[in-house]
Amino acid sequence: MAKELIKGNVAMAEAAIRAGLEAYFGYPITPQTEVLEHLARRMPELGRAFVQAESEVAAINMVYGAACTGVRVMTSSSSPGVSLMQEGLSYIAGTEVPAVIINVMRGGPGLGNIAPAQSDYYQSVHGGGHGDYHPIVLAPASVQESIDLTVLSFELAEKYRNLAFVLSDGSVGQMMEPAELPPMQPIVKKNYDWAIGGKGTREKRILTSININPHDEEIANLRMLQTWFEIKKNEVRYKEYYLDDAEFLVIGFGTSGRVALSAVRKCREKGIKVGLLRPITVRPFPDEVIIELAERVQGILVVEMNQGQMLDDVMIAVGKKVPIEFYGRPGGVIPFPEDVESEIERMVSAKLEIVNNPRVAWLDRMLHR
Amino acid sequence: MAKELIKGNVAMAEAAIRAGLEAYFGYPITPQTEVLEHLARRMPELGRAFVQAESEVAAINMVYGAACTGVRVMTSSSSPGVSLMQEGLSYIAGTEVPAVIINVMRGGPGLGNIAPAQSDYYQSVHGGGHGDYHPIVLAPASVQESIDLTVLSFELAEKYRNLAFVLSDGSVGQMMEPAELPPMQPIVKKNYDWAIGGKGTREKRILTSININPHDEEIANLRMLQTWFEIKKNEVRYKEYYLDDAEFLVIGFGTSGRVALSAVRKCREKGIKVGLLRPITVRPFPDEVIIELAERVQGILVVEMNQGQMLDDVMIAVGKKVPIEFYGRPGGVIPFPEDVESEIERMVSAKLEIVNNPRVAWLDRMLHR
Amino acid sequence: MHKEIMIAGYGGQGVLFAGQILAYTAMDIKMQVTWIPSYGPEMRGGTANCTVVISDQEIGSPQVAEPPIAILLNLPSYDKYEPLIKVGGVAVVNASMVDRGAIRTDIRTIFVEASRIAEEIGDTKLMNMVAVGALLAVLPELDIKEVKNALRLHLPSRHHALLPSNYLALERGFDAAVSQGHG
Amino acid sequence: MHKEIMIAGYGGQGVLFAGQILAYTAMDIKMQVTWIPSYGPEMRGGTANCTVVISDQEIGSPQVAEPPIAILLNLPSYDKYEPLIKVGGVAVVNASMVDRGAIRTDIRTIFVEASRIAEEIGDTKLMNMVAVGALLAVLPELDIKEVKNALRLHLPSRHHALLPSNYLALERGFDAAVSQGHG
Amino acid sequence: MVTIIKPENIVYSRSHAFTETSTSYCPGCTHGTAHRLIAETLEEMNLVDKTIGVAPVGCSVFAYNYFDTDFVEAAHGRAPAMATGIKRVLPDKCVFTYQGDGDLASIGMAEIMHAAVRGENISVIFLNNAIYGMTGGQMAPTSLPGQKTTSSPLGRDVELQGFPLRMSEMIAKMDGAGYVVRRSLHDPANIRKAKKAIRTAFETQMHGLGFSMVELLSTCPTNWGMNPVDSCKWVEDQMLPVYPLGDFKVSESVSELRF
Amino acid sequence: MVTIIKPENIVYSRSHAFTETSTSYCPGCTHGTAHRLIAETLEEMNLVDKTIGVAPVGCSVFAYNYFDTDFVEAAHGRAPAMATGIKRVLPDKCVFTYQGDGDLASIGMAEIMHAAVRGENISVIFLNNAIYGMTGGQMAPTSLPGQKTTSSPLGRDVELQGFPLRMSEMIAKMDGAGYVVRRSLHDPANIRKAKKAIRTAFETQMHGLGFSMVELLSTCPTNWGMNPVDSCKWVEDQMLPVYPLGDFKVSESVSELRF
Amino acid sequence: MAAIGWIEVSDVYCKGCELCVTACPQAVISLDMERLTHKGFHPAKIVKEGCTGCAICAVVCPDSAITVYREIIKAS
Amino acid sequence: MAAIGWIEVSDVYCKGCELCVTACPQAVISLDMERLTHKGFHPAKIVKEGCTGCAICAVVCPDSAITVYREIIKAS
Ligand SMILES: Cc1ncc(C[n+]2csc(CCOP(=O)(O)OP(=O)(O)O)c2C)c(N)n1
Ligand SMILES: Cc1ncc(C[n+]2csc(CCOP(=O)(O)OP(=O)(O)O)c2C)c(N)n1
Ligand code: SF4
Ligand code: SF4
Ligand code: SF4
Ligand code: SF4
Ligand code: SF4
Ligand code: SF4
Ligand SMILES: [Mg+2]
Ligand SMILES: [Mg+2]
Repeated sequence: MAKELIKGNVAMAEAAIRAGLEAYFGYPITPQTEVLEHLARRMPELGRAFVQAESEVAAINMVYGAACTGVRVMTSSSSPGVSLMQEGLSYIAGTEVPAVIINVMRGGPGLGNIAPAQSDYYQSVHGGGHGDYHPIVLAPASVQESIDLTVLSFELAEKYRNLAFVLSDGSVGQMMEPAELPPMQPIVKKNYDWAIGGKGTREKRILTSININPHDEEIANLRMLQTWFEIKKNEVRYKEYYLDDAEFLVIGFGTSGRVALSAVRKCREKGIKVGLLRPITVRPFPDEVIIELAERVQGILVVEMNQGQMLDDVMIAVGKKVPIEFYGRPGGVIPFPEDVESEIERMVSAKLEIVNNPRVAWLDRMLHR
Repeated sequence: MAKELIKGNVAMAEAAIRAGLEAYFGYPITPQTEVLEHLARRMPELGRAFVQAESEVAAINMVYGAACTGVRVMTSSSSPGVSLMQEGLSYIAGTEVPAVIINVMRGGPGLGNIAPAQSDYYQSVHGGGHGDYHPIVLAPASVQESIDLTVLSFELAEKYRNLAFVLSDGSVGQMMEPAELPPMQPIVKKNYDWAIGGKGTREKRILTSININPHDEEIANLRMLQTWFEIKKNEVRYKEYYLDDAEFLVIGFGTSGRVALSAVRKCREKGIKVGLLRPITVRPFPDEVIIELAERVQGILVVEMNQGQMLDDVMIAVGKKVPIEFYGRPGGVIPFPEDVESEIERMVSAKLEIVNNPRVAWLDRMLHR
Repeated sequence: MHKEIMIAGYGGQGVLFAGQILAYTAMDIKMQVTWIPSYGPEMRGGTANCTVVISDQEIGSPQVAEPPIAILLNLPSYDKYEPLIKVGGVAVVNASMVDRGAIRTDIRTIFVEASRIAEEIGDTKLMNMVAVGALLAVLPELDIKEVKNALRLHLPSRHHALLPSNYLALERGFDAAVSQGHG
Repeated sequence: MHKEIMIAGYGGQGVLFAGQILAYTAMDIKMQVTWIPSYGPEMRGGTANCTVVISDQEIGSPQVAEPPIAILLNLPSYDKYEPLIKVGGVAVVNASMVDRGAIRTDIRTIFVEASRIAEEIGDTKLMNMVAVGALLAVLPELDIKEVKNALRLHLPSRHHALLPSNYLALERGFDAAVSQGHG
Repeated sequence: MVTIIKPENIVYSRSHAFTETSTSYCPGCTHGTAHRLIAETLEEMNLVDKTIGVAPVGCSVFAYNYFDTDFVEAAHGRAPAMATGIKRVLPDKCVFTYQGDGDLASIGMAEIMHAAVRGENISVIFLNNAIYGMTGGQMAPTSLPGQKTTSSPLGRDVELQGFPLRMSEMIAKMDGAGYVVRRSLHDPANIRKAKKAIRTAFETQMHGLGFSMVELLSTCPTNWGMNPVDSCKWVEDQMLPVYPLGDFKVSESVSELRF
Repeated sequence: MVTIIKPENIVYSRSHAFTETSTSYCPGCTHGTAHRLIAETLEEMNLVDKTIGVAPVGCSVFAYNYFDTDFVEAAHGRAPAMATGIKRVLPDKCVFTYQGDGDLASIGMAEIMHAAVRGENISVIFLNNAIYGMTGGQMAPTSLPGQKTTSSPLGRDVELQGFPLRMSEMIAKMDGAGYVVRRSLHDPANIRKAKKAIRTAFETQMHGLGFSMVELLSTCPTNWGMNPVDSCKWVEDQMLPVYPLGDFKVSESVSELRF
Repeated sequence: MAAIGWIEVSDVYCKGCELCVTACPQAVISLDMERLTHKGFHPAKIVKEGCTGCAICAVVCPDSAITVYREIIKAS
Repeated sequence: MAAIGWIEVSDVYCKGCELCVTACPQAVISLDMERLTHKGFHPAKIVKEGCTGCAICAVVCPDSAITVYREIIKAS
């Protein structure tokens, strides 16, 4: 297929269709609405299910229902809408049925604004819903990745009977870039041995998230964690840039990783030996490669569009082995490459120390800009 | 006041009343319902506001409304219900109005069961709602603490215009213990300079979580983080047991911390030099004392009723300086002191290593019990 | 001192109150105490149980894996909990609702015709107090006088007319146990 | 090569499309390109802007703090963005809707009577293409032929009747800039 | 007598649409009666193999154990949304929700209203017992004025706690609703009528005639603090005046159904 | 002419219940008209000092900037819950919500219904413009059959996308509702009637007579793709038949109000 | 032509709620106070002659515990 | 007795929506195509004599942009 100039949101929607999306349930919210609008047109014309739900609460529970039948199903929203889905998400996770959720993040907390942000990292990655569960979370940094990761999210969700998030943001969602859509996949009727759909001639099936006996629930919990470790073993994905000889490491996902790349390039041009790690799967988190890199760099700069959320996962991975610096732009602000560039330069020239909380110095710098 | 034998849930409800609770909005859910039921009787007889809301979504938004007027207001729920509140919680945080939320945690994910659990730690402590925000989270381990921390939660919420959670569980909530209730505080009409209530002769006021301009939202975010660091400086609370000469450290909060205490005692009786740290404020997390303790112990055992959530905060604090072991009972199971005791003995006698993820070995042990 | 007592039976047999009265007694004599019920999603007359822990130091866990002491008021409870009792422990069993003997030989089992005795006193509802009385025979830490005291102090005054029969039930249970050589 | 172009004006002035046509052109000549609009909560005819980044390597940020190149189609946009343009940059300004001269002296400003020229061609909507044409005079990386090509390839075929006038608009804008000594 | 115990003489026996599991309902609770009517209807209509039930959160949370059909368990109040998700991808199957009054009329208000207004082609069996059974007897939106519950200990005060919600009447107002009726389970005659209504609801669905709902007045002996027989009487004396039985919406096409 | 420009000759001027901020609404959008009626009513009733407004999420999200009263900003759909929280602790104040049709009838369905059934003593101004304005023109539950929106690009198909929701008719069914009417903002006569209704709603509240709601048919020139004048015509021609104006509930005590 | 009937009550399902007892038009059902089911309920049973097999008991039984038999006796 | 009227349109609020133009029973209002407000709208203004001060324009103006004056002229 040839490349087209396509908007991130539309790209995810069309990619989902081509990956065999059979049902979509969603509710409008900026900056995600194009996903819903594209599917409002395309799904009915393909004879597939589309419902503009009455709310995000309803949407996620429609997803839950459809997911129980074993079809490829998805919803999309943006931050406040995803907060409303937390109960439903926990139910889906507890029932172990596959579903894809797109979150095109915006500035928060509260109503905040509609600008791009990354402050739902914790919510998505460590569970905004109750109970222990472990969603797969994929973070695209470009329109092409939005496409590829949407397709992948369906595959992973199904393979592991798990939630898969595409954790995008207003920038990637609203941006147009040349990108190539995958060919249309035929919809294959899968006969999952767990899906419901009328018992026909087989035994009846039940899908539920209840284990009224705590010991059964514990066993279910442990089984799900086992699956999670399997996912962690197989599915970690990330991108490396200029890491071979890097003395300093920048880590950023999605848009901030992308912005950081420009900065890293500029620094390389200036001869600074800095490299970039951009996690694609923010969950499973690429901690092993970070642990490895921490052995050989002198400092790590974590760049995020929030107050330091992935930062914690980096800190867990690294331990207090290498100084970790933080640069974050919360509330809907996108850092410009120049900003990150000067942060890198600061890191390279400063006498770095291993501190307990890199946010403290960062806040101080931000307040005294 | 004399001690009475009182149930954890009822104790929190009555303590809230005595602390000057002026409005309660909630929805029934086991194992929390006694809070609502107690207040259903008491609030109207005191001429205070009580509404059984149509849902947890409505309840938290009623709380939001009342909080904007500057009164002491509270809701209570259990895990699935708290998931439904995530959007509202993020709004309250973003508007910087004080509110108290009681979560009597139960087994999850999904509908799970109604047994005691601690698997909403991440949700409460690191934000299950969208956007960056930083609630205060207090974890009682006894009925007396349920009382004391409920009272404290109102004070802290108001002092910092923040969310304050009392993070209890089905065990503490359902348990009766002798405890002393505080005297009835008179309700004081506060004239906060931010509260709404009809402008009267002053300038109009607006309470909102919107900052449509990302740069304003960033400033608001940074200001809230600054407040948070203030909270962190002033309000860390924890309990220490047998730490003076401890060679091994157990860390557990709430019920699991309490159970661990029995185990630690038994081990002390056997001559094992083990001590316990029980965080009272799980947020702000007592990381400084842990960092300090990590300097002098040979191993740390984190005990939780989940798959390892606070564990991450311990790992961040410790930073791979000391081996960390994990013992968790997810899904509604309460560990018995004997279980923890044998975990301590295992830790003490094993050749401990610093590992990247203590959950791996733990899961292995659990699966091969 | 550290005593862990489980009480189990049908809902409606006064299981929870029996536990509470032990807890009140312990509280009044300035012991540490916890009481915790099983609470089920089915509030519908299934089995009920509660656990009381009495101790002279801070109580770690209100729940107990293997209770050393149990009051078992009906057959399903006896079937379910007999195997769990700690070796060397003691079970007080309502013989009126149990039609079998003890299986465990490594615990002491006190069979008391609690329901029958309660009926004799004139109120089958006092069965729980008969069983508690029997337990007191082997639980010297809680004096029967203190338990009566606790009843008087903590039973809502509108029920005070029932105090004498409650006292009697305690005594009859106590005597029944003693007469079997327990205590 | 790395060009960052901001286009701003009223909603309805074809701001977004002008940016897209530059993006299409870049894509067709196998450059890397991003286009991103400002999207507001108020979808109601306020100002609109978009940013196009064209580069020969992976583009880091689709957003630009200080655009080196800007097309500013009305006075509010000119007022707002003139101060932000990078030193040494260039601004194409729709002189028909701006009644003041340049303040900045450290950038090159090209005033084009884009609205008037579009009117002359017979369709005021072509104003955006006139401005784009003017920009092309100072953006040799994008050949006007390629832009025309892109129009032909990416304008939905139901609008193809409008191609000639679009071409003309581009040319007239280009010429206007050149005639002022730019390019 | 015993001579008549032979298969050919059976005039009534337990429905084959049930599993063998006995329910966890309290003695005399008419949740069981409602289940029986559903089971019999599914069996009669030959729908057991193609039905997917959606269980609520409430005393009937374990409904999935009792019916011999595929079943899912919804989040509290969200059964209509979950059913929508299922029905949209399996339009030929029979999809029904079974919901209590707290579930449907309180927390699930938005979902039931919107399923109805969308004309979602599902059937809803709505058990109105004027109380939250499962959580131990709190006030429901359907509790009667003055009714004492654990969260209205002095009796529901309509000024502070609102008025009983008549869901059937409201839902009937919606164009998407094909069949909306209220029946009661308190005596044999009413139980028979309830069964007829359940049949009509499922027929409505299987003929694609839109949203169908049968509201069933039901007892909660445990939380009402009455024996089962008195509970039935309470339905008759106290609930019927507030919740009149009747057909609130029978669309033309539904009224033409013959079965 | 200019000689008549003197204060004593003013027969109409901008309400003092407004701030000086000009609205962000599109030209000709009748959200502004509704605001004006509210402002004038608050001023006339002397309520400016004791009113708390609750703004929704929708085009009117910034309503708090326009009125010179205390204001809070609710989460999408939850304004009635937030208003409940405020009113319960400040029962003597005037608390009103201002909500769009997506806000009130879609995501906020449960909250509005329950505020009404509780007889919550608040006033709700409900702007029905048959579309999601703020997010750029998606279908609302109130969109008309066949109406083209960005999420019903071929026109609302009632079979798949449901039927228009008539909120006033439904809410009027509830015992807690004191005053529920529908008015329109498409011409001067109707605007005058709308104002009267808003006045009655606030009077209902201030007299403690229960829940009051005024549904206002409103335009969205931008997302309907029409100029303001045609939009008013569209309200008249297309919306009125689906949303008849009228008084759906005027409780006895409200009908006796004199002001 | 008369009908004679009989009912069988399943111990597995019967919860002794007495709804059938009250509903039986012939008043031939009572709870069996001699027996407890394994769940601990006194089950219903026919205690008198006169059952007509009308199945009203089964219609009210919430636990589907009753099987009803009926034989039409031709008037001789 | 006749009334003469006048309106003043605020540049700050008027958005040139033309609702007043259509609504004025005397048809005396038009948009001023010569002028743009600072927000870029052509504001409304009285363009003819005949305003009666009926205030209908103000009633329909969504932006509260119009102030209406009226003077009663006693029939001489
Ligand atoms: C989100 C959430 N909130 C609350 C609960 C607790 N809860 C379980 S069932 C129930 C109410 C049940 O009442 P109803 O729907 O009337 O069913 P019934 O038990 O009376 O049949 C509640 C509040 C829950 N499980 N989930
Ligand atoms: C939880 C949540 N979901 C979705 C949105 C996005 N959103 C903002 S306004 C709106 C709809 C507005 O429509 P309506 O209520 O009809 O108001 P109008 O703009 O038409 O006046 C939506 C869906 C949001 N802000 N929050
Ligand atoms: S609690 Fe009530 S509704 Fe629930 S099973 Fe028992 S009687 Fe039925
Ligand atoms: S988008 Fe529609 S509703 Fe919103 S302000 Fe513009 S015209 Fe009004
Ligand atoms: S079949 Fe009829 S007569 Fe026989 S026991 Fe049942 S109700 Fe009575
Ligand atoms: S109605 Fe059914 S459950 Fe109740 S007593 Fe009769 S047979 Fe038993
Ligand atoms: S006051 Fe009346 S006559 Fe005068 S301009 Fe306005 S509408 Fe026209
Ligand atoms: S109605 Fe108001 S805003 Fe519209 S043109 Fe007239 S004065 Fe201007
Ligand atoms: Mg109920
Ligand atoms: Mg609208």
